Formats: sequence, structure tokens, C-alpha cells
Amino acid sequence: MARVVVDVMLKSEILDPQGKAVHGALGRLGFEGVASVRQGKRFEIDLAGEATPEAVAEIERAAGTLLSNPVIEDFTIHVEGTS
Amino acid sequence: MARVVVDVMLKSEILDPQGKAVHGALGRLGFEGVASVRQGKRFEIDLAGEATPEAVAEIERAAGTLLSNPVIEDFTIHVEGTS
Amino acid sequence: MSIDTVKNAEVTPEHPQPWAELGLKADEHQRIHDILGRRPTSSELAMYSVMWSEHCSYKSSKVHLRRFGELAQETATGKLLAGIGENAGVIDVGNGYAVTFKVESHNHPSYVEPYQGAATGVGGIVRDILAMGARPIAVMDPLRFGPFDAPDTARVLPGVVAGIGGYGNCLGLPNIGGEVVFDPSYAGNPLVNALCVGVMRHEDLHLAHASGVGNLVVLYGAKTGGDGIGGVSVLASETFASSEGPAASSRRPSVQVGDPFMEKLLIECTLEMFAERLVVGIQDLGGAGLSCATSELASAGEGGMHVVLDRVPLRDSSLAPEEILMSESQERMMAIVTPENIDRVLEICRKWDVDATVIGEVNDSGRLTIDWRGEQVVDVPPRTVAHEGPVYQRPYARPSWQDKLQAATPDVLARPSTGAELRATLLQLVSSPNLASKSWITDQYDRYVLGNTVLAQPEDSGVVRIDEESGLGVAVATDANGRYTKLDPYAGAQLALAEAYRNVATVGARPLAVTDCLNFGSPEDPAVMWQFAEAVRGLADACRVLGTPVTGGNVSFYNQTGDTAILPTPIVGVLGVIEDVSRRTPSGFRTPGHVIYLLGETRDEFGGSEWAHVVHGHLGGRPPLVDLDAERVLAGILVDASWDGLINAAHDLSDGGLAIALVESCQRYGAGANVRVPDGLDPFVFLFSESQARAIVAVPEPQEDRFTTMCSTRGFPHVRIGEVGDGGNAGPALSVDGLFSVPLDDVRHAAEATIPGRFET
Amino acid sequence: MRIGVVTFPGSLDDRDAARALRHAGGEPVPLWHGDADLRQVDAVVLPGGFSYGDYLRCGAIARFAPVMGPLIEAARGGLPVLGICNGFQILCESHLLPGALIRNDHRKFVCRDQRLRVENTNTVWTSEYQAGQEIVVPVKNGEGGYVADERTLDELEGEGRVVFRYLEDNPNGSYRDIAGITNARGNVVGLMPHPEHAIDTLTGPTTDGLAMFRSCLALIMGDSWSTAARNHESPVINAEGEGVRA
Ligand SMILES: Nc1ncnc2c1ncn2[C@@H]1O[C@H](COP(=O)(O)OP(=O)(O)O)[C@@H](O)[C@H]1O
Ligand SMILES: [Mg+2]
Repeated sequence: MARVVVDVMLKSEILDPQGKAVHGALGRLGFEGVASVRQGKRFEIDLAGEATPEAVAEIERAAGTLLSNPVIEDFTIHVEGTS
Repeated sequence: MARVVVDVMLKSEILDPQGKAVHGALGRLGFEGVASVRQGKRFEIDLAGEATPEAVAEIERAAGTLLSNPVIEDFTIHVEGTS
Repeated sequence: MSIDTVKNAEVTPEHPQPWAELGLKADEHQRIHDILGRRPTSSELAMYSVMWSEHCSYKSSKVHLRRFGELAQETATGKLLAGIGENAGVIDVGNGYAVTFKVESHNHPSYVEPYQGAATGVGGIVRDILAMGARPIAVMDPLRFGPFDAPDTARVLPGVVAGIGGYGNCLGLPNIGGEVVFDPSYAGNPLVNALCVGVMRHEDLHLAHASGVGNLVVLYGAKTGGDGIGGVSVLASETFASSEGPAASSRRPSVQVGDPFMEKLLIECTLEMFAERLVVGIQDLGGAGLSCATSELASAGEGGMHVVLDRVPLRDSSLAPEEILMSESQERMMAIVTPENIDRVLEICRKWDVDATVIGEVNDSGRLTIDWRGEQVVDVPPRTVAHEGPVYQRPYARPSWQDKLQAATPDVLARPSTGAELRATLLQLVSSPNLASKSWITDQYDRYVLGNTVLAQPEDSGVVRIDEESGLGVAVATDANGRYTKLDPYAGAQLALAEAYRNVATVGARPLAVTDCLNFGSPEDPAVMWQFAEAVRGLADACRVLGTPVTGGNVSFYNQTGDTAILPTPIVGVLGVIEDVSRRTPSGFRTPGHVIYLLGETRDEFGGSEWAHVVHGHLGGRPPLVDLDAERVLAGILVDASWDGLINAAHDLSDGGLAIALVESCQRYGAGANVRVPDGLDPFVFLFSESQARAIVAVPEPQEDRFTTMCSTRGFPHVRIGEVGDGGNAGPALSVDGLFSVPLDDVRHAAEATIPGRFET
Repeated sequence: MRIGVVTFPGSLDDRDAARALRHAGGEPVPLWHGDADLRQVDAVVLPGGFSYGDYLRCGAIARFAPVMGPLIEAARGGLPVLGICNGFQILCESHLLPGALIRNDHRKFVCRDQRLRVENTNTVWTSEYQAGQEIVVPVKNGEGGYVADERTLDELEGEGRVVFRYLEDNPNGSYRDIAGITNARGNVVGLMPHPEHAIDTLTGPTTDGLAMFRSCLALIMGDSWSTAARNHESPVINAEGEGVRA
């Protein structure tokens, strides 16, 4: 049984209110030296079978449609352990 | 300038409605063979300076207090590229 | 990096510029040269191109919208405190209170990114209201979607609804009403209109003026990023070798992500500035961002302003000056402040954790000048950017198919007659997407926050209290029927006003004023332009009769795919005042034994009706008769009867006619009703006709005489059609004597299963 | 009776909580998130809203606001604290109450009138209710699903610390239909539904929410509860719910 991980982040030029809020909070809590924070989504998809190229391709398709909106988000996909 | 990544996932015993929904949607898109889906958060933290052990330790502390709630979530941390 | 400065523009007249790519016509481009006496700099070109766009300049609609300006600028409570031309109209509602309201569209972005598109639509209209000096107190959301069963509708609707809720709920603004309508013509062109209501004391009224030489220009709120400058980025790319070269255009998203939290801080800190009288003039940053705010403030004020662009806090340091000027980054405001008050203003912003920067100064040069990296990149007469844009006389013509459409009357359609058929028709309509319960949607909206919501969905109007002492409140309703408007644009727009006006009166409020969002296809299509011209003419004429001025609104063109335009959809919002909200009339039947009256005249009218649409998929004939005098008398009766405590429930008749109104009034609190068909009326017509100027009311028996006398003396048709019933041990039901009876449980199931059944995942 | 209402950036129902306190006969005292000062109040309400936009996790950032320092300490010492919706989330994030609140199981914001049962009337905030009383109060949240591990849930049930339970249908997937809980001592109560929106039938579905604020006021007035609280003594609450000295 294999795990495919899809990370979805807002495009860098798009405002990320959540990351902004976290950055601010880190500052108030005295965590210095942070230049910027971006917050995104992480999907851990466990497959019943193996992570065949077909399976991964399928998930890649879903990642570009269901899991992210290409207009504002980018995604990266990797099979766990082989990131 | 280094990037530290913190991944936060709900503990396995906590119900994950979003993961469940994605799982269902994948099914409806005709994609079989998914055993389970969990949705979590990914934080990309860019440091002003290098990812010194001290800096990373600091972020780790933040991850355990601010970025995740130990009652319901686990986190993993890695310096980009060295995951 | 090379900057296209004014000096540079003077010496390089031949320098090629992408004015066409920016949507400027050759003559418009020439006009800019004539105004400036030279070619524009890239920054100036960007400003003119976006400010002269359809969206900002209303160049296609201006000549028609003038009709609204010709209406008497006063309501039943006196002169408008502000009217068309300001960010939003302002109406005196007594006790020293004024309210402002406006509806705006965010259609296209909501199709591209449903959640963020709808969310930023709410954010934009809320800033408009805030910019008038008012505290925003409620929002509404008239929506239109493609076919109920289309896969894309399942993508767009849930996202739009979540976005409106996500932003409005997080701002702490109750959602008090709206509409959800499905029609194939909206496939690819969903309509997401957002309305906001605000309240202020008269003395708090603020206008977008930059007056007072030496006063400071303060930009506060979110940092400026590359949001929503799609078209403009050609400027930042190839043609003008700016910082990042050809990549630019692709890097510039045309969709923005909203930050409701920042907007909430913006509201609180702006209201604190108002309260301390620290603001001379204020303007929100919406479409066209800084270009719009600076040029409009300057041209409405002393006429001159100097801005140092380098001072604008940036989210993306690679932005070129023209991009900074165009950026539509959300959650930003611009205030004009005297030097004495600047420290206090900055202090308030700090308190709320809001970035604030002095970026310029008001002067009397009569020019808007902007510097970048120590050099002048803009030097223009602000009026020519903001108020003297091009004006088109677009050709319009009644489309050839209009006659055929009107000739295809619904008279030929098979009608139900037996009790069983009528019962089946009722259930079919109740469960149809446009009439089914919208609670799956409206339950995603907070209607309680602020603690002043007296009525909200599914009532006929939203009602909010604005003064806890006196109980003074306002009621707002929005309506539009695209099918009626397609059949007859002039009448259709009037019917939209009539229904909204009626909905406001139905809850016991006196209708005062109008805002509108005119959603149409391409103005370059003469048929569409004709629909638009007719709708505006119809709306203006009806407003004159009803004494309700249009205080402001918005035009959304180009809602079409290929050559097929959406149904012409003039969304009309009506605002009314109610002196004591505790006197409001809810729509639900409560008390068994109360007498049910049908007010108004019922005719055989099914053109554009919900019945023809749902049962026969038919659209043809003429819409119901417009009778504004009847609407006026009916409204008077509903308002006075509510004030005198003669009625304890009222519901207006609209889509689906009496049958649907009865069902809704029964559903509200689970009371039944027994009704009889009045003599001489065909049961089908009685139940499903969509004749206008009608309502049902529940009258406590002791009040019956006084009520009927009120109607008679005003010569208004009223007929007792039945009583509110307890249903006995069989459980509450809606019964039509001698024809059929439906248990409310069956009705509820039919009404409530439809929407969740489609969108619940 | 001075009861503090904390305003965080993004608090929304703070005015409403203050209004409810006035209706109940109390004197609301505004507290600012940035001031580590409770202004000698007799009790505190953490109102609903979206503090810090509810970004990251609801209440996660507010928990670290300056005002929370003295508040957490005083609450541990017995100061009556009521957390409504976002306030409940903040109390959980601060570990003044166990468990956490996550995204609703149906993943939508939900706003509706909700029937609840009052399961415990021996808290500072519920003494004016009848045991087992059913009330209707608006619920409005996007992340109101109460979760905790089995041990914690059993403990809460065992000690009678479930204060409110959802009846009819559970609006957010909360484990064991839990709508509100209390700490062992009964002075800190958190719930997702909004009692401050059920104080008159003009703007709310019922007046069932008033008793929650009256309960606290009754205790403060009825006895030297407030002094006890300030002196961080642990008062005992008898069946009638009046605070009496141990
Ligand atoms: N998108 C929406 N947002 C908020 N309220 C809505 C929405 N759609 C419908 N409603 C509410 O549902 C109720 C019924 O809508 P509708 O049938 O269009 O009312 P009417 O026919 O009286 O104009 C009204 O209270 C309306 O405000
Ligand atoms: Mg109505």
C-alpha cells in the first residue's frame, strides 16, 4: 500500500491571509528571523494498491482539478518516501 | 535564505471531514483504488538567515505550540530539500 | 530598469504603445494625446485605459442612466442626502439617522474562482458603504446560476455560497436576504450580485472629496500586490521592458483572494476615525485601485494632488509603477486628512494593526502628478481620467424575434383541472429548483450577528433595527425576473421594482428608495442594447410613479457566451423604513382561526410564469400586467394595517402565485390553511396565476371589520379565501375546498429535498 | 455587577454579549485583547466571532493575546468565565477546557435555531436552568465539531461536565452531541451555541439564553462569590446553584 502526497499552495503573487496571520503571531510570540510564511494544504492519499505510474497520473489529474484551482494555486505531487 | 516546512495532520483517531469528502469526490470522479485521504496543513516558513540547528529548534517549538494543537494534531518538520 | 517618465514621453512621441491590447479604441487613444498634448506615459496610459473601461466609465450606459438622474432626488422622508455619482446613495430615515445601500456585481470573477470571486464581491460593496461614513449593518446576495443539473453548477454554486458566507460571516454582517434562480442562460455567466446596507448619523456623512490644500493623502489597509491587473500587465511586459520582462503578464492573476479579517479591522478603524471627525474625505479602493481613488478624489475636490508612488507599501517589490496604479488588491482605503489630525489617524491604525502611509498631498495645481523613483510618471488633469471618459451612443434595435416570442402565448399549454392534477402541479412547483426551499444555502449565512436582525430569509424582506431606543428600522428586498424581462424589458424592469417594493411593504415598511444592478449581455449587440435601454426607461418611469428615486447601482455588461446573452436581469433593491420594528409583519401563519384574505385582482396571466417554465419548459407571451397604482394602494394597506395591528401575517404573491405563497406561509410555523376558490374564478388561475399587486394576509377575527373597511374605503379588491387551520389530529395540511388537501409534511419534504439533494456531497 | 467582555481583533458578537448582559441586569465592561488587565471584573465573557480571522485554527492566535495571561490565571483561581463559540474555541486552545473544535462534519458554516438540553445546572453559568431543561438557542459556526479522545470524553461524562447537549440533529458532528462543557470546578464554561442571540423574541428565536447570564449574576450578587473568585478560593456550588463558602 503506497501513499501519494499532494501539496497545494497559493501562487506566490497571490495574497495569503493565513500565512500573513501566522507570520504576525510568530512575531508577537518572539520567534525572530522569519522572513515570510505561506500556509497551504497537504493531502495524504493512501492507495489500496501500488503507486503505479497510472495511479499517480490519475491523482495528478485530480490534483489539478479537484484539489486545487490553477487560477490561484499550484500543487506538487510525490510518492511518500520518494519526495 | 533557508526554508523550513512544517506539515500538520489531524491525529488518526480524529475524524477528518475534509479528507473524507475528498475521498468521496475522488470516487465520484471514477477514481478507484484509494484507501483513505487525510487533509492537513503545510506551512512554508522562509527564514531570514540560515537553517541553523537553533533556528530549526525555534520553529519546532512554534510548531508544537502555535502551528499545531497537540490535542488533535501531529506535526513533522523538515528543512526544504532534506525532507 | 527603464521608467517611462513624462520627460521621456515628450521626447519619444513615436514610441509604440499597446493601447489596443488595453482595450482602448483608436479615437480614445487619440483623445488622450489631445488632452495631454503628447503621448501618455505607460502609467498614464494604464490609468486612462482602465478608467475609461466599460466597468469604470459606464461609457455604453451613461446616456441611458441619465434617466435616473432626472428623477426627483427626494423620498417620502425628504431630500436624498447623497445620490447617484457618490459611492452609494444616502437616505434620511428620521431621528437623525441616515441609511445608505447599494448593490453591485462580481459576476465574472465568481465564475473563474467561485469562492474568492463571491467573497471579494461582498468585500467590495461593504467598502463602498463604509466610504460613505456609515457602519455596514447587513448584506444580501441576489444570485443566478446555470441549469440546476449542469455539472458546472455543482462547481459554481457551492463555492459562491461558501464565499459569500465566508466573507460576510467573518465580517460580522448579517445576511438578511437575496435570491437564487436557475436558468440555462446563466451557464458560463453566473450572476453574483451583492448588496450592503449601512447606517450613520446625518453629521457623519462623508463624501469622496480631496479638499483642503496641504491636506494629506493616507493609504491604509492591505499592502499592494499584483492582484487583478491582468490586462494592464502587458504594459509591464514586452512592450515596456520593465523589471521582469515577458513573464509579467502570465504572472499577474486576474482573481484576487480576499482577507475578511483585514476588512473587519478596516471597518473598525475607519469608524473610529469618523467618530473623532478626523477625515476630510474618503474613498475605497475597488476596481482600478489607486488610479480610481486618486483621480476621483482629486477631481471631486480642490482639483490637484501629488502622490509619491514609492511610498505605497508593496507585497511584491517587483511591481512596476503602472502595475501599482492598476492593482486591485483588496481591503484598502484612502483618506484625506489635515496635518493636525494625521498623528491621531496613524495612531488609530496602529491600534487596529492596520498599515497606514501618507503617500501624497492635496494641492490646487489642477493636475494629478505622480512620482516614481524621483521622476514624474503621471501629470494629468484628474477630471479627464475620472469623469470625462468617452460616452457612446450604442446602436440599439428591437430584435426581430421579439414579436414571435410575444406571439407564442402560454394559452396553448395544457392546464391541470381536477383536484388530483392541481395537487400534483402544486407539488411539482414546490419542489422545482427556483421555488424549492433555499435553506441549504441561507443556513450558511449568519443572520443573527449584531443582534438587530428582526426578519431575514425566508421572509419577504430583511428587516434590521437601527435604533434600540425607538425601534426604528429598515427593510430591504431585492428582486428581478429575467423571463418577464426577456418577454418585455420595459415591463420586466417595472415588475422587478414592483415586487421588491411590494416585498418591503409586506413586512410593514414604507418603501423609500431604489438601488439596482443591471446585468445584461454585450452592449455591442443592438438587441441587448435595446433590452438595456428599455429596462432603464421602464425602471425610471416606474420609480417616478412610485416616488422612489434610484440612489445608485451598477451595470454589468458582457454577460454572454458567444452570441447568446443571459436573460436580461435588472436586479432591483428597494429600501423602506419602519418606525417601530416590533410592528413588523412576518410571513408565516401562526394562529388557527385567523382569517385569510387575498388582496388584489387575479387575472389569467401565465406569460413567463413559473408554471409555464417548470411544467412545459415554455417561455412566451407577455408578462403579467404592470399596475403601479394598485401596487401603491396595496403597499399603503399593508403598511397601515400592520401599524394598526389589523394583520398578524402577510406574504406577497410572486413566482408560482397564490399556491406557493400559501405553502410558504403555512410552512413557516407549521400551521395549516383551508381555502375556497372564490366564485367566478377558475381554480387553476386562482392557484397559479402570477398577477401582480397581490398579497395574502391573516386577520384576527376581531379585526376583520376594520380591515375590510380599510380595503373598501381605498377601493382595493379583497376577498376572504379561508382560515388558518390547526389540521386537527391528521396534522396540519393545506386544503382547497372540494379539490384537494396536502399534508404539510409532504409539502415540506418536496420543498426541502431539492437543493440539498443536488449539492450536498 | 461588572462582567468583562473581551474584544479581540475579529471578535463579532462582543456588542451582542454586552447587550445580553445588560438585559440580564449586569454591567458589561469592555476588555481589550492588548491589555493584560481584567479591570477588577467579577466575571468574563469571551464572545463569538472570528478572532484573527480564525486563520490557522479558531482561537489559536487569540489564545496568546496579552489579556489571556491574567485571564487564564484568574480562571484557574475560580473567576467565572463563559466562552461562546469562538470564545469556547479559545478556552480549549488555552487548555482551560479539554478537547478541541474542528471543521463541521458537513464542511459548511451552519446558522440555525438549535434545541439543546441543559445537562448540568451546577455551574456558575447554568444555575438558573432546571436540570434537563430543553432550550432553543441559535447556533452559527463553521468549526464547531467538538472532539476529544475517548478517555477525555468518558471523563467528562463521568464527572457530569457535559453542560449542554444537541438534541434532534447534531449541527456539526460533535462527538457525543456535546454542545458545551465545564471545567471540574464549574466556573469555566464553553459552548458553541449563542445564548446572547436568544434574549428577546424580536431578534432571536427565544429568551432561553438570558438564564445563562442571570445565573452568573445571581451567584455574584447572591453571595460573596466574586470576592471568593478574586481571592482564588474555591467556592462550593449547592443544588440551587448559589455560591456558598466552603
Ligand atoms: N442567496 C440568498 N441569500 C439570502 N437569502 C436568500 C437567497 N436566496 C433566497 N433568499 C431568501 O429566500 C426567501 C425566498 O426568496 P424569494 O422566493 O426570491 O422571495 P420573494 O419571492 O419574496 O422575492 C427570501 O427571504 C429571500 O431573501
Ligand atoms: Mg416575496
